[in-house]
This record gives sequence, C-alpha cells and structure tokens, in this order.
Amino acid sequence: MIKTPGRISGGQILLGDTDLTKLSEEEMRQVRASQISMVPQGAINSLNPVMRVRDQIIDSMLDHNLGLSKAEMIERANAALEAVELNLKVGRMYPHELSGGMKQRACIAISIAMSPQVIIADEPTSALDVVTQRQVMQTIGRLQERMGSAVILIGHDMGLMAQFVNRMAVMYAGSLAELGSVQDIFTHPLHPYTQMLIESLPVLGNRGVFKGIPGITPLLRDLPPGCVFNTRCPHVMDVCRHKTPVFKEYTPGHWAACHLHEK
Amino acid sequence: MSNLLELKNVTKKFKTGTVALDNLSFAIDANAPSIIAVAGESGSGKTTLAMMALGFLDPSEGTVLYKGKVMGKLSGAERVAFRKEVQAVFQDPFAVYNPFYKVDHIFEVAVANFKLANSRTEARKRIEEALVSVGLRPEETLGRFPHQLSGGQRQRLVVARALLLRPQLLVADEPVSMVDASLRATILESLRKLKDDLGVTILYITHDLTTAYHVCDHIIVLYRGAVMEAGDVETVIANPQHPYTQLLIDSIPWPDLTRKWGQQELVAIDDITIKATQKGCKFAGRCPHVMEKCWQSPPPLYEVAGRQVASCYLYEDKPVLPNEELGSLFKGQVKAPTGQMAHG
Amino acid sequence: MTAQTISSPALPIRKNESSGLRNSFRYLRRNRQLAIGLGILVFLILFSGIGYFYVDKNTAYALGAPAGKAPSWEHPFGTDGQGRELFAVAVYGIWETLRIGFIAGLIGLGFGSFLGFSSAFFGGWYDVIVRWVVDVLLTVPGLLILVVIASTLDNKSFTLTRMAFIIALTAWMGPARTVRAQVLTMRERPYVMMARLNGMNSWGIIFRELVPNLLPYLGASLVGSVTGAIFATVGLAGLGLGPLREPTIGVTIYWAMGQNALLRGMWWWLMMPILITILIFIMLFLISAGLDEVANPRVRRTI
Amino acid sequence: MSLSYLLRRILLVFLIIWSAATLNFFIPKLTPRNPLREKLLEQASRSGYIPPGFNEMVKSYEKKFGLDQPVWKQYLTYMNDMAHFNLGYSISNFPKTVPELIGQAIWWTIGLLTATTLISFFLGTLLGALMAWSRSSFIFRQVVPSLLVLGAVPPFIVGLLLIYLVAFKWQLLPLGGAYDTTNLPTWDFSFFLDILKHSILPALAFILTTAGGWAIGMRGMMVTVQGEDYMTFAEAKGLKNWRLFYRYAVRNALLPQITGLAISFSYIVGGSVLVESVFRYPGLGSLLATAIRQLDYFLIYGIVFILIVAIGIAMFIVDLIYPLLDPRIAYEGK
Repeated sequence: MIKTPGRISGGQILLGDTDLTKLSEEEMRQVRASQISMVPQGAINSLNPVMRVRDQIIDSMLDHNLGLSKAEMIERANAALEAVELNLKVGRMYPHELSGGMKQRACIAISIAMSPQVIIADEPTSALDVVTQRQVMQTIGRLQERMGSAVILIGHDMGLMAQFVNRMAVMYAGSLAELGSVQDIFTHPLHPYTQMLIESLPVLGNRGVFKGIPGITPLLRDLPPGCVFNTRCPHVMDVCRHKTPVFKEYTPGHWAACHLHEK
Repeated sequence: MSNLLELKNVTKKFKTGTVALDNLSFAIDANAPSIIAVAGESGSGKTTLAMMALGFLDPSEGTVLYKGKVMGKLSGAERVAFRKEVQAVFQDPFAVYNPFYKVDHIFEVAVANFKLANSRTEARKRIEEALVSVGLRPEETLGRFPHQLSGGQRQRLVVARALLLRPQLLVADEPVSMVDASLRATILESLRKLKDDLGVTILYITHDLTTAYHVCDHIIVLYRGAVMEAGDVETVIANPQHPYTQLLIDSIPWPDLTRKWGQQELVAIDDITIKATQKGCKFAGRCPHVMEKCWQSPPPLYEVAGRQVASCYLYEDKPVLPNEELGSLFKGQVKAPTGQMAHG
Repeated sequence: MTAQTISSPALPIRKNESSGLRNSFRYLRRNRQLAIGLGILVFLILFSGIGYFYVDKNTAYALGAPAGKAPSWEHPFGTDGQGRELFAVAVYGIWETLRIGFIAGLIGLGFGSFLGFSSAFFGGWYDVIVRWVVDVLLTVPGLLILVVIASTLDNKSFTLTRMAFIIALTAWMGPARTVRAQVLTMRERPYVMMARLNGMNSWGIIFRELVPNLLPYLGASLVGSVTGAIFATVGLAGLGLGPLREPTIGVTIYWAMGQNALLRGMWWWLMMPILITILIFIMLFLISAGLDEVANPRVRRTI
Repeated sequence: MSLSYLLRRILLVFLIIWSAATLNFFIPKLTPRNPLREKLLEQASRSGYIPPGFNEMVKSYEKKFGLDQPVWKQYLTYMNDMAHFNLGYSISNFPKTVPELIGQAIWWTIGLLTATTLISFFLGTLLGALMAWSRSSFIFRQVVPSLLVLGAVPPFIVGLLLIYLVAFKWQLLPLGGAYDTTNLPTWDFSFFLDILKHSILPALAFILTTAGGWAIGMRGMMVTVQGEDYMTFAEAKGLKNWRLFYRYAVRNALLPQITGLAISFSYIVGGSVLVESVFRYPGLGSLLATAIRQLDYFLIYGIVFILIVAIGIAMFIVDLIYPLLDPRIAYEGK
C-alpha cells in the first residue's frame, strides 16, 4: 500500500512463489487480509467509529470471495473475537465503547479472522500501557503459534523485540544493517549501529548508565555516500565513506552490512 | 519543617465523574534536593498531580500549600514568587512554543516578567549561558522559529529556560517520551545537573519505569489516583512489594534475554467493569492476592522496609506510615545512583 | 562524555528571511485564490475610487440622464428607465455596497470576537448564556430580523450608514462562534501554560499569545461577516426596504424588477447590477477560500 | 438517545420560537410613536373607504397593543395570541386574517424548499465526496470543482440571471409564477406538469447556489477522513473500493454535513424569500415581498414568525435523526 507519489521502483516482494509487485490492484486486494494482514499502529483510531466491531470483521470477509454464508461469517467473526479473548458482546459494540487495549484486540481479531500467512504488526502497542502491551503481545504470540502464521513486528522498542521475536532485522536510514536470531543480535551484534542501539538501552542494574547515539539520522533524500551510518559510526574507516558495504552472511543465519567484518 | 509545596488530602474529581486523585497527601522539601518520580499508567492521575503542583488545577477536596500558605490565598508578591520558583518541562517540545514567535520568546518573556536581568545585553548573556550548559549553540538556536529546530533542540531549550529561572521545584511531565531515543540521555543528564548544581528538586512524572529508575532518587507509584507504593527508587524497582508494582515491573519489556516477561500471571482486566466509585483498594479488581477486606476500605501505607511503603493489606503486620507523612520518605541522605550518565 | 560536547547540526534554514512585503508576494503566488480575490477587490476599489472624481454624482439619481438608453460610447452601461446613468450608479453603488459591507462586517467582527474571546476565556455562566444566545440567533435568519426592523423604520430617515449599523446587528454571531471555538482549543495549548509559567496574566495571554495566532481566523471571519452584510444590503433593497432613492446595487435591482426592465427590453438595466453583484461575491468567496488555506493548511486546495 | 440531548434540543426550539415572537413584539415598540395604529389609519385613509368591521380590527389591535396596559401585560397578552397562532388581520387584504394568507402560501414554500434542499444536499454532498476521493475520475477532481464558485453568489441573483437567459431570451421556461394563470387550476396530470415546469427555474437557482456549499463542506471532511487511521486499516483489510468509499469514508464524513444541514435552514429560508419574490412564486417569500410593498405590518410579522417556527421545527427533526447516524451521540450520557 504505497500511496502516490510513492511507488515501488524495483525489486520483488515474494509471498511463497508469488511476486506481489507484479499483482494487479484487484489481485493485491484479494491478498490483503486473507494472506497478508496488518495490525495497525494507532488502534485508538483504526476502527470505523460508526460500525459495530463484528460488522468490521465481517465486511472484509464479504469482499474476499470466501464462499461463506452470512451465518458462517458471523461464526468466524465470533471465533476471531474469542481468539483475542474478547467477550462476544464486544462484537455488537461500537469502538467508542471500548478501552484502548480492547480496541487493539478488536483490530487483531479483524486481522486474523481469515487466518493469514503473514501478520504485519506495525508498532502495535506504542500507545498502550505496559501491562496492556504485554497482554496484547502475548495474545498475538499465542495466535501466531496456533495458526502457524509468521508475525512481522515492526518497532523501535528493543525491549519488546527481546521479549517477543525469534529473528530480527535492524534497519538504519532505509537499509538493512543486520539480520539474525534475537540471541545473535543481542549477544554478538556485528554492526556498530546495533551495538550502540543495545548499549543505549536502560537495563535493570548499572543504574545511572544511560548512553545515547550522537549525531542525527540523515534525511532519506540526502543520504551520505558509502555506508549510510558512516556519519555517526565510532569505527568509521575510509572505505565506509565511498563504498556501500555488502549485506553478507557471517555465521549461519546471521547477516550484516559492515566493512569492519569484510576481510 | 519547611515544605516548599504540600498536598494535603487532595482529591480531584472531574465533571465527567472520573476521580483523578483520591485523598493524596505528600510534601516536597526544597532543602533536600532530589528527583522524585511519579510513575503510573494512563489514568493514574499523574498528570493531574503535575497540573496541581503547577497551580493550573484546583483540588476538589483538600488543600495545596505553597510555603505553608494555601495556594488560592497567596498575596500578589507570593504569587509571583510561586510562579518563578515552581517551573515545568512538558512532554511535547513543539507545542510549548507559540508558533507565531521565535523560540527566544519563552526566554524573553521570563526575563521581562521576573526581572532576571538589568539590560538587554545582560539578558542575552544569561540566556546564552543557559543554552551552552544544556549543550546548545546559541547562534544555532536563538532567532529561529520552533519548526526550524529538531525535537531534541526544542526540549533542551525548555530545560535551558528552567536553568535560567533557577526554580526550586521543577515539574518534568514526561520530558523525554516524545524525544528521539538517542537524545534522551542528554536531556536526562541536564535534569540531573539541575538538581546537583543548582539544588532544584524535580518531580519527574512518567509512565516509563526504566528512565525513572535511572535518573530518580525516589518514586511514587500511582494507580487510579491513589498511592500504591513509594520509596527509594532502587529498592522499589529491584524489590517491589505491592502486587501492582510487581505487575508493572514484570510487564516491562526489558531488553534482556535472560529476563523474560510474565513471571507473574496476568489477571485479565475487563476494562468495562472497573467503576470509579469503587470502595477499598483501587487495585482489588486486578489483584492476584485479593482478599475480602481489600474491597472494604483502602489500605493505609505500611512500611514494608526501610524507606519503602506499600498500600496493601498483605503487609498488615508492618508499622503504618500516616498518609500525610509520605513526604518524609524523600528526605535525608539518599544513596546516589552508582553509575554516571554517559554518551557513547 | 558530557552533554556539552554534543550539539546536533542545525536543520537547514532558508537564508535571507527577506522583507515581509516580498514574502507576502511570494505567498500570493502560491495561494492563487487569495491573489485573484484581492486583485478583484483592488480593481473594484480603483474603479469606483477613480470614478468618484470624474463622474457626476447627480447623474446617478433618477432624471439625471436621458431614460432608457442602451449601452453606447456615451453611456457605457446604458441608462435606466427613470433616467439614471448606470455607469455612475455602478461607480457609487460599488463604493456604497463595499462601504456598508465593511462597516457592518467590522462592527460585527469586533463585537463578535469580543464575545467569543471573553466567553471562551472566562467560561462559567457567562459562557453558557453567550453560547445559547448565539445559537438561537444563528438559527433565526438575519434577513428576516432585518426585514422586521427595516420595515418598522421610516424610509425617509434611512441613510446608508444607518443601514450599515442595522445590518451589523446580525453580523456578530458568526464571528462570536468561530472565535469562541478557536480560543477554546488554543486555551488548552501547552504554550499558554508556558506563558503562565512565565508570569503572564490573562489579558497578556489573550493579546500576546492568542490573538496573533487567531489573525487568519479573524481575517476569514471578517470576510464572512462582510459577505453576510453585503448579502443583506442587496437582499433588503431587492425586497424594497431601505433608502430606495440612493443609487446602490440592490436598489437598482429592485427598480429593474419592479419596472419590468426585461419586458421593456432594457436588459442592461438588470444585467449591470447582477454582474457586479456576482463579481463582488466571487471576490469575497476567493478571498475567504484563500484565507481558509492560511488558517487550515490541512484542508488545502479549496478550488 | 439520551434524555438530556433531547431536552436541550427541545429547549433550543422553544427559545428560537420565543425569541422570534419577542422580536416581533419589541421591535415595533422601539420607535417612540405607535406606528401600528398610525399605519392602520394611514392604510384606511389611503384606500379611501373604511371597510366594514375595520373598527373592530383597530380595536382588536388596540387591545393587543393597548397603550393603557403596562408593558408586561401587553407582552403576556401578545404571547398568548402568538401561542394560539392568532396573528391578526392583514391590513391590505382585510378581512382576511394573516393565518389564512399564510396558509395559502406556505405549502408552495414548503414544497419548493423541501425538494430543492434535499436535492441540493444530496447532489452537493455526493459531488464533494467524489471530488475528494482519490480514485475519482479526472472530471470530478479537476472540472467540477471550478463550478463551486457559483455557490458564492446569492440564489436570487442566479435566479435573475436564469430568468434573463432561459425564460426571457431563449423562452424555454415560464418567467415566473407557480402555474399558468390562464388555466384554472384543476387537479390533473397536466396541471401537475405545469407546476413542475414553473418550479424548475426557482429550484435550479437554488440548487446551483447551495449545492456548492455542501460540496465544499463534504470535500473538506472527506480529506480529513481519508487521513484517518481507520481508512488505512480498512484498505489493509482488502475492502472493495465502493465499500471503502461508501461505508467508511462517506459514512463518517457525512456526520458534520448533517449538523450543517440543521444550521443552514436559516440561510435556506433567508435565500428562498428573495428567490420566490424574484420568480413571483406564490409562497411565503413573495407574500412577504408584497406585504412589504403594501406596508402590511401584521402580515410581515406573521410571516417572519411562521418562517422562524418552521426553521426551529426542521432543525429539531434533523437533530432527532442525527443520533441515529452517529452512535457516539446516541450513547452519550448512558
């Protein structure tokens, strides 16, 4: 869903064997929610204020030739509500009657109603309190196991990543910096950006130590040549300023793009 | 006993019926500068507390005292003194600037109204000094409009303004929650310098226990307008006694693979059922240890350890600290944070 | 190690914040509606302003010129059935129409924004009463109130200036409502809290913090009340109320209709006031749409 | 629907009607003389004869506005009359009463206004929605918007222009009136067609000028709504275009339009008075214009009063419908 004037200028997005960039708008629409679904960021405003929650689950099924009867769809919507631990009563309510955590769970119910293969959760809990955040994330985690789907969690909160994900990718200024299992990333970070990111996190113990990353993120339309992180990197070398590092696998499953490790 | 600011049995009800603060008492002694965290989730009343300390809200019941005098009955000169001595840093570092003026406006008005300088050059000099000590270059920031500066710069300007005014109490309402993570350290460091160098007591209002843990000396944990637990920040965070604080700390997503979420099972909250008029302990509905008496009347503050109190009947055998003496916890020698804030 | 050493590079800033005038021109190039609207306004003012010195006012009254002449070199807009030089009527009519509009609009805006400011800022019972009065009066068509007032008054003692004051009676509710709503949202802004922390009092906050930010809204409100006032003058005259002897646009329409201009083949008699009215209202519309864009950049592109 | 909402609305209607009546009572009193009595006598002397029962009429007015009574008593009597729609006699059409005359004219006005307001509202709203919808065709996004300028012009001016072009120059439609006066009104289909033909131009004048306002309002709301999170999420749900447009965007953008409808009655009625008088359409507007020309005061006050009452009632109806469309209002105060 790239809005104009943005467009995908190259590359492929593969879901199984299908290249999503080659699909027509109508085919892509069929893919959305049934195969790839989204858990939105601002759950507070992500539900249509003038529709009941259950109708908002059903209408997306209506538009995806599922061949279900009305009753079966209601059945499925109720199942989705149960899956996110919401009372079935909530299905007949309007969004303004729900609390923040309930709205987020309602959104999750919408996204999982058609058992998609991939669930993209874009900072799904950034507006929620920690306890509610934990409940919501644990709900997503349980559903993921039950349906066997993949969850892509997008976020800036490394704590949430450490608690929730199996594999993670670190991005900086539009490029991949590092990719690996969460153990790899937290115990042996390869990229200096990842290292600094982890060091800047407040942990329990070591009270009062609190580091930042000096400098500011470059503007995406004005990226530095070479490695995009070279303006802030403490280990910057000459090569970093003119040559873009290759994204390579260093140990099995652990990738990074950094000249430091290129021998 | 000279309390700069004191809240006595303060209750705040809003027209909508929500009770933002329920019979809260505590005092801030300006002679023992410290950073006190007021921590809580949304709806805990922490922002109401901040607004009340700043004199922007009146309590529905109870009194707020400034230097021993009731807030509403200050004389003109006392009012001016209060305005100067109790200052704030807000959450949104953009909205505090009037878009019509350059950022200098917030300094100039303060200088003019509180007569901080005798001449324009002296004023300019003092403003520039304040900017430099929060790590800003005056020539890069003054004379600009707020939208021409980054969020970090804007927030540091607000801190610089506090520095210029040398208040006795600074209310910092979520000062870093809208600032880029990489700049948080700088701002928190400036706050700590305010306390250490100028002796400013800081009320650090936050929902984020991790930053509270790193910058504060003391902490008050609020839940739906009532104190759940309070004490030295180190003790409370490392060894929480109240079930609510335990739940909160257990739910923090620590970036630590060895410390996984959810040691404690969650009691599902059906948010609709919690009523504002509930008697007894506010947390009873979600508490895994809830007892019959928890529903009857709110528990007093039990001294569960040295410099740590919890409002919970689980500690009934411990001595009770009278509500209004909550402020006494925050006086005297404080164990300073061990580490140092640093920049990578 | 310490905070002093870091200072993030400043964001790029356009050099040479040039004079306000040049900035305004640059802005007008982007805001075309405002530019065209203001252009028409300047044209109308110049037209009647210059005409004021060169056109004999007497020819704008009945029997001041030969009756029923079609437009020609000698009578650019023709003359009407009662011997008015329509070019002179246009010159004085535009002037009077704009004058009435601005007098009534300014009075309405002044009184309305005073009410809006005070009720939003001080609240309480005062606010409740102001809000109800405004709500009720906004529901009652201003034109009907004016009809009742104007029909009670004696036509002979009616001057155009008095008409402007009467119209101002119905021009303040709109500004009162918009200003109140704006002040209510602005009052809660953190920069107002900041001003209070800086020791500013309520009036200081109103005039130094709020009013400057309200200027675009006040501008748009003024255009709104001027539009309403001009609508009211033209409408009242069209119904035959007010000083019917004066050469105004509305009065000309009244006579053209009453004297069956069309059936008598004098189409120019009716067309002149109609086209001028359309021009005036389009001008006001463009200015208001342009100002709207200044006030709410979010809802850009009004035309 | 919450009771307090309903009560507030009812109170508003009563305040509107009460202020309309009070206005009619006090404005004539603002002049130091007793203009009513003077005008009555002037009317009588102008027509040269005193119609039978005229003295009785004068007396009834003297009773109503009797100067011997204290003002508050006069006011109470007057209010009592108004509450019973006892609006007095028309001076120029004596012995017809004001309610009789209004009764003949009001149906023309209601018919014309209801039809045109509804058409204009739906047409304008639809156009505005299409103009703002990012997937609309070129025509809606580029061409139609330039027609909005028409909304700036007062309806009666456009009416005059239409009269000149369509009725006078091209002679396509009648110049004015509600039906062909050469035919006696008989209630059959051709008469109905005749009425329709006569109402096209006044309706058009009205629709052309008011639809633009609805379109501008709707477009603004649609732009706002399309930026909302729920639109992005709805798109991610893979909904069909028409469902996104209708159930999500339009449905939410429509709510402020409905509020606008309630507020706009004042403008609609104010505008219609002039349109009717331009087209000599036999509704309340033309009646008012005639009354003004003949200085028929009680008729003027009566018409103004009835129009304001009608506006209050129409607003109330819209306010009653509104909570059905917006669940957030319906549950307020529950």
